[in-house]
Amino acid sequence: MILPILNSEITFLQFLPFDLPEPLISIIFLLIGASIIAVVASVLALVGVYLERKISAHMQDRLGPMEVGPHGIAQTFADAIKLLIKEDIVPQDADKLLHFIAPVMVFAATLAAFAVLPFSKTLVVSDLNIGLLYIIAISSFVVIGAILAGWASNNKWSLLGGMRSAAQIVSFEIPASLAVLSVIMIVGSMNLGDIVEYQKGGFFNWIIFKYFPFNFIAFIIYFIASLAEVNRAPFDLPEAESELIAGFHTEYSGMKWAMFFLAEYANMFLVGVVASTLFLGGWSSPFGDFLNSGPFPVFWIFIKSFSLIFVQIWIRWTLPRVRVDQLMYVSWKVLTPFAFVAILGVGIWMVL
Amino acid sequence: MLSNFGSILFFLIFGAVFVCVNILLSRLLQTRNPYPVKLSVYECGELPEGNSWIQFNIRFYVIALIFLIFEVEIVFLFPWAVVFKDLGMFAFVEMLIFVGILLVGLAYVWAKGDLEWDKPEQVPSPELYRTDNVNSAVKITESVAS
Amino acid sequence: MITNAILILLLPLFAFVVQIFIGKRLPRQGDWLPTGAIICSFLLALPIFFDALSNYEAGHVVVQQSWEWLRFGNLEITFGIYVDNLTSIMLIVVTLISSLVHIYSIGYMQGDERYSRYFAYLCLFSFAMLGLVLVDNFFGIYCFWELVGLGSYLLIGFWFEKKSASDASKKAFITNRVGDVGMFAGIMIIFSTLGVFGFTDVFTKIADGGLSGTMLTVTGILIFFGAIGKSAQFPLHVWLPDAMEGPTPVSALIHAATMVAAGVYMVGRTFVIYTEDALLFIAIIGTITAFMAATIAIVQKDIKRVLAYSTISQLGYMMVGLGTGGYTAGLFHLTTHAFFKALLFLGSGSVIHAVHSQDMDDMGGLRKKMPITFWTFLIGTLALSGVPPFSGFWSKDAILASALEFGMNHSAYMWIFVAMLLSAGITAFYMFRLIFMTFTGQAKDQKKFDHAHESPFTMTLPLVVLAVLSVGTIWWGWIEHLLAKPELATYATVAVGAVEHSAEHGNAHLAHTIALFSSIAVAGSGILLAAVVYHWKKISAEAWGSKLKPVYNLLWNKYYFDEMYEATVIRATLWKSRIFAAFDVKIIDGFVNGIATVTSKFASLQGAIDRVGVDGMVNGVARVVGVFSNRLRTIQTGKIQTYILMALFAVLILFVLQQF
Amino acid sequence: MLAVGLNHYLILSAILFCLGLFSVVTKKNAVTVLMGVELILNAANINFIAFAKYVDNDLDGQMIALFVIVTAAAAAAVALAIVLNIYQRLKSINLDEADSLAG
Amino acid sequence: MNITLFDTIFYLLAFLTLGSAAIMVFSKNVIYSAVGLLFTFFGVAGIYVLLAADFVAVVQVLVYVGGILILLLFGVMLSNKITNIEITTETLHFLPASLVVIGIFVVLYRVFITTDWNPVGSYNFDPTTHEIGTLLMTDYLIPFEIASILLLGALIGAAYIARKD
Repeated sequence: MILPILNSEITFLQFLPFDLPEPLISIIFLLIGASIIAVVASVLALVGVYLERKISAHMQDRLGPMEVGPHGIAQTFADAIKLLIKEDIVPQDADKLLHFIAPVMVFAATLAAFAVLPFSKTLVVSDLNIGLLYIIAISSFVVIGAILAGWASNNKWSLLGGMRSAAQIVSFEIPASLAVLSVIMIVGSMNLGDIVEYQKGGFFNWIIFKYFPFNFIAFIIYFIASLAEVNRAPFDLPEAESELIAGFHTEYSGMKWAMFFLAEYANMFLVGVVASTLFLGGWSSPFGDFLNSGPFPVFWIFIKSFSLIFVQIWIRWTLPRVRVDQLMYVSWKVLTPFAFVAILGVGIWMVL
Repeated sequence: MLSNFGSILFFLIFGAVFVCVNILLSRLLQTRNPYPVKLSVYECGELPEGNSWIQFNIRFYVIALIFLIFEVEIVFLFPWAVVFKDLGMFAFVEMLIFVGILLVGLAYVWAKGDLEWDKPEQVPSPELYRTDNVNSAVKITESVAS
Repeated sequence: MITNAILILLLPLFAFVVQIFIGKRLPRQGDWLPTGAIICSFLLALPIFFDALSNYEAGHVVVQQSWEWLRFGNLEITFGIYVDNLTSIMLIVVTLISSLVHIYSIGYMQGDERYSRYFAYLCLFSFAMLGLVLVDNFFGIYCFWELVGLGSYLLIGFWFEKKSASDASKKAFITNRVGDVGMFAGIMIIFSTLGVFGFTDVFTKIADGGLSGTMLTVTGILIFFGAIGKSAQFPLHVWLPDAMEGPTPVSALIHAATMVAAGVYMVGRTFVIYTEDALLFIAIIGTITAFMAATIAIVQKDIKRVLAYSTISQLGYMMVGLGTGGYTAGLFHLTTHAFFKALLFLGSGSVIHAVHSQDMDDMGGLRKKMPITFWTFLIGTLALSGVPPFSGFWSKDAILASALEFGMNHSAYMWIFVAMLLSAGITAFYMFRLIFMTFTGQAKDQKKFDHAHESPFTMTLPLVVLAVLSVGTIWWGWIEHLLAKPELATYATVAVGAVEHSAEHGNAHLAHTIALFSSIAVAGSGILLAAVVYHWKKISAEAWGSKLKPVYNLLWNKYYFDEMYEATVIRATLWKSRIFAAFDVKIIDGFVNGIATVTSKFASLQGAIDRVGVDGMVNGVARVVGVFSNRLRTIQTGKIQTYILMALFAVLILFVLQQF
Repeated sequence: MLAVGLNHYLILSAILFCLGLFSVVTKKNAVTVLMGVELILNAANINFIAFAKYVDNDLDGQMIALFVIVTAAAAAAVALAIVLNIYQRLKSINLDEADSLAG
Repeated sequence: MNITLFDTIFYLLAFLTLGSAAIMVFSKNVIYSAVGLLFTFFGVAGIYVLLAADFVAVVQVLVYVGGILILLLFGVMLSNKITNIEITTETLHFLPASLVVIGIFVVLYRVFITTDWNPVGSYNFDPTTHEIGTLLMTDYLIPFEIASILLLGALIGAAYIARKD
């Protein structure tokens, strides 16, 4: 299943002078597709940053970035360019190689996750049969990246931050996976396309409303867990300025730091999309088949994910930071049990 | 099915390449005059004292351990979930047993207190902070000191 | 009836058991218990006797009851009670005399330190005697035979602190045992051939021909050996005179009435198994014993010894009676002799009790001092020497008649009758010699004479009772019928050829009359001779004694039997034991010591080898192992990796080997 | 290069196996030894799945591989717990020093 | 995708796995070996994909990379006095070990080459999750339950051992 957009380009290559060997063609297609997705991801990340700063400002009754472009739209692009130029300091006797590899892994993993997300019926890079599981698997690369970053910068605070963020992501991955499980039980397949297909019939057909209380709980658990996975909002302990300076990417500056920052927001967006596909019916329109054809699916997926992002940002600037032991308490002693309850509930409901 | 994985592999490589390109690009463009202080390890501005030797408490390992065990549990749960619709009660009961046993493990770990993180010292309760009179402040400092 | 028989048997046993254990603590040291028991046995014996008396046809059995006693696989030894005419008579004899002796010994044994034990032994002896009489099989009779021997041993050696008493009891026991061996052999032959012990079974089997000819004769003689030992017949009579060491009532009971009679009873009981030759043998032995004992009695100084030898000769008489076919005569004499001999012994007992010495030289003129003892003693002597109205005459006369009849039938054996007649005369002579030396004439020892006094009532009562029983007339009439001669034929279930002896029946009457008159004559001359020599002192005993010096010495030394035995049997055994001892010392010890030295030498050698060789080797091995193990230890570095590497190396080698 | 057949995978797993073995045998650091063990297990898994695909052509091999992964996870967990314990006691996880059982 | 691409990818992945495995084995620094191990796991996952075992590949990534490697990294962090970044790990009797290992490799090689596996050689790539699910619930039920007990044991054991006191 290759990107539909790509299909349109085939004609473009027809009239190329020489006949490329077959594999090269597919590679080229992939190259184009990947570059598009990469650009989309980074743009979304920048938009995410922009949104974050604007919304948080408005919440705090201030304007937020206004100078650069109309309402500061170009602000994040300006930041990006600034970071390009900024000096990239590597602390002395830090492990140069690992210092370089860490951001690569983090961003690559996040980007790889985008490949599976279905933006519309056909608009998906690779419609994996085990898409959902793949997303969870890939997110573990981020953990490794965090630890290595913490380690490479030879700074005990950053190492501690890296370890702590790893522990946090790790301990929240369990509730997230369990929450996702109930969805798979209902749909019977891990393919995101199928999941969306299952929720096609309008607002009430969304999984969040099926088997009423349990799936809603599952959605809540998944949303909270994903917040923690992204190290955001109440759980952004590792970057907490008051405690561990900037967490594992204190010693980073310049482009590498940008990569981390970008990865974080891309991850935020990733989580939004996944949550919406799983629970809110992905690209299917809330009004049944009404506005479902043509470009609308993409529109719907963005609407839903941006609304989730808005909630994330909203939570970030309202809730106080959580202490570490409370963090662990939430993940193990609240979310995991409730996730099991959800699975059990759904299971019994389906079996009866 | 192969092509999907192919694209994923490609994405990973592409992601890495994208990052490398950016970093190299920035390396070309950035100004660079490293001097020792700048390169020293950032300690909120203070001079970094002592080496970065920190003795971790075992808490991290236990969390990772529990995560691993539950991760593996989830790995088993996934195929079950996929197949759940077709199998019906029998599979459900089996899974109950499987999850039940592991919940016992969770209960054990929970009971043994491996899940708690080390709580920071208990700060003296807020009313002690009423500084309406001087002696109470003195009292507070003594209680804190003790 | 059966309960009476059992009670008769068990009462003395019960008394013995109680007496032996708690006799001392009973009032009057428990003398009343055994006496009472034996008197009860006597009373119980009376009904059996009257029953036998009322229907005395031959072979009438009053009680026949047997229980299974021992069982060895298929061999079953039964123990039972068999009471017929003969046993009923014997019961009366034994129980009566035993109770009289018990009463007598209450007086006689007064003050003895082992008073209660004496009664216990008496009771044990009576139990054994009753058992011997009542039992119905050979095995039983042999057991009681031994028990009686034990009883006599205990009683003879009662004053065991006296060396002579203990020697006498040992002598008695050993000589009895010698006889018993013969008897045992006889019983074993019977058992081995016939396989049964019971009398009636044995007799029926023999009658059916199970055992016959010379074998039967030999068995008969062997069993008679037991009787020789027990009844002190010719070769084995030496123990009886020495047995006088025991207290006089004991001698009375054992050596007058019961035990010695046991031999005769046994021959009577098993009379049917004796063949002609066996009976002849018995008769010969009987005559020799009778004549020899009588002659020895003449020269005896000790009053009890005289009576002892007279008992031996009278027993010889009984054996001759049985041997010559006079079954009724022999047994009749047994019963009468039991009574008057017991009387004589008890009489001599009271004399000794009074005079405190057994030597007749110290006595004399006791007639006035002890009238009752004298008169009863006189009656006993008259009965013994065969004066007509007394019981002794009838029984002795019957034996002489049967001996004469036998002599007539087998003219070669006439000398038996002559010898018996002669010994009857001698008996009369020495009995009256005794009377005159003790009771009549002057007191030889004045001091003892003054001291002499009549015995107390408990001692004189039995004397009177016995005296009454010694009067012959009460026996007349019914005794022959009771002691009818049993015929083997009666037992034969299979008719065996007519018994050949009926022919001689003719001259029985003739023999009877001759015997009658000759015995009276002989008795009278004996008494007359004794009176002449001892009463009127016309002929001086010492003169004749010196004139016939060699004969006197021979008699005085009891035909030197003791010395002969001493010389032959005892010295031979001593000599043999010395040889064996020497042999043992020199050869065996030598051999053993030799082996000891050899082994010690060999051991030292072996020790050396062991030290050098074995220890050497063992230490060597230990050292080698030590060396190797040290080298091996280095491999054990403790590092896990080295172990894994070694393991892998092994796996590699395995792979490689597996490939090629 | 000839088309990718079963042997290629077997050789690949053999190489991996030997590398893992080498690391287990030579490495002094306990954690590296554990890594070596993981490598060996992966090599085994490759074989399982290769045979499942090429020889049996059914999923049993994959099931076993799945269970091997699970067991490896459990084993690694416990092994590492032990290593940490050694560290707490001997203040170092250099296997050379942990030779108290030397002969 | 044609076959040749398939082979190229195989060789690519093989090179990736073996290279990173070599890094892991021969590197002095433990962290470097950990990263090497990471890429090895990733390479092996790729190979599983080539062997049409997609679920197992993702599980491999999920469990090994997401679980065991993190555990190992934590282990390394917790057990090393990170005095200096460079945590050297000398090797022990290098030579004999290499000889034995090479010997074993040669033997394995011979076995693999000589024996005739009569491979079926089919290239169907259809998704396996559903089938694995059913298999898990039917044929492999017992191992499934035993696995849960194993995990319980491991959890309790490791937790107990690792506990501080």
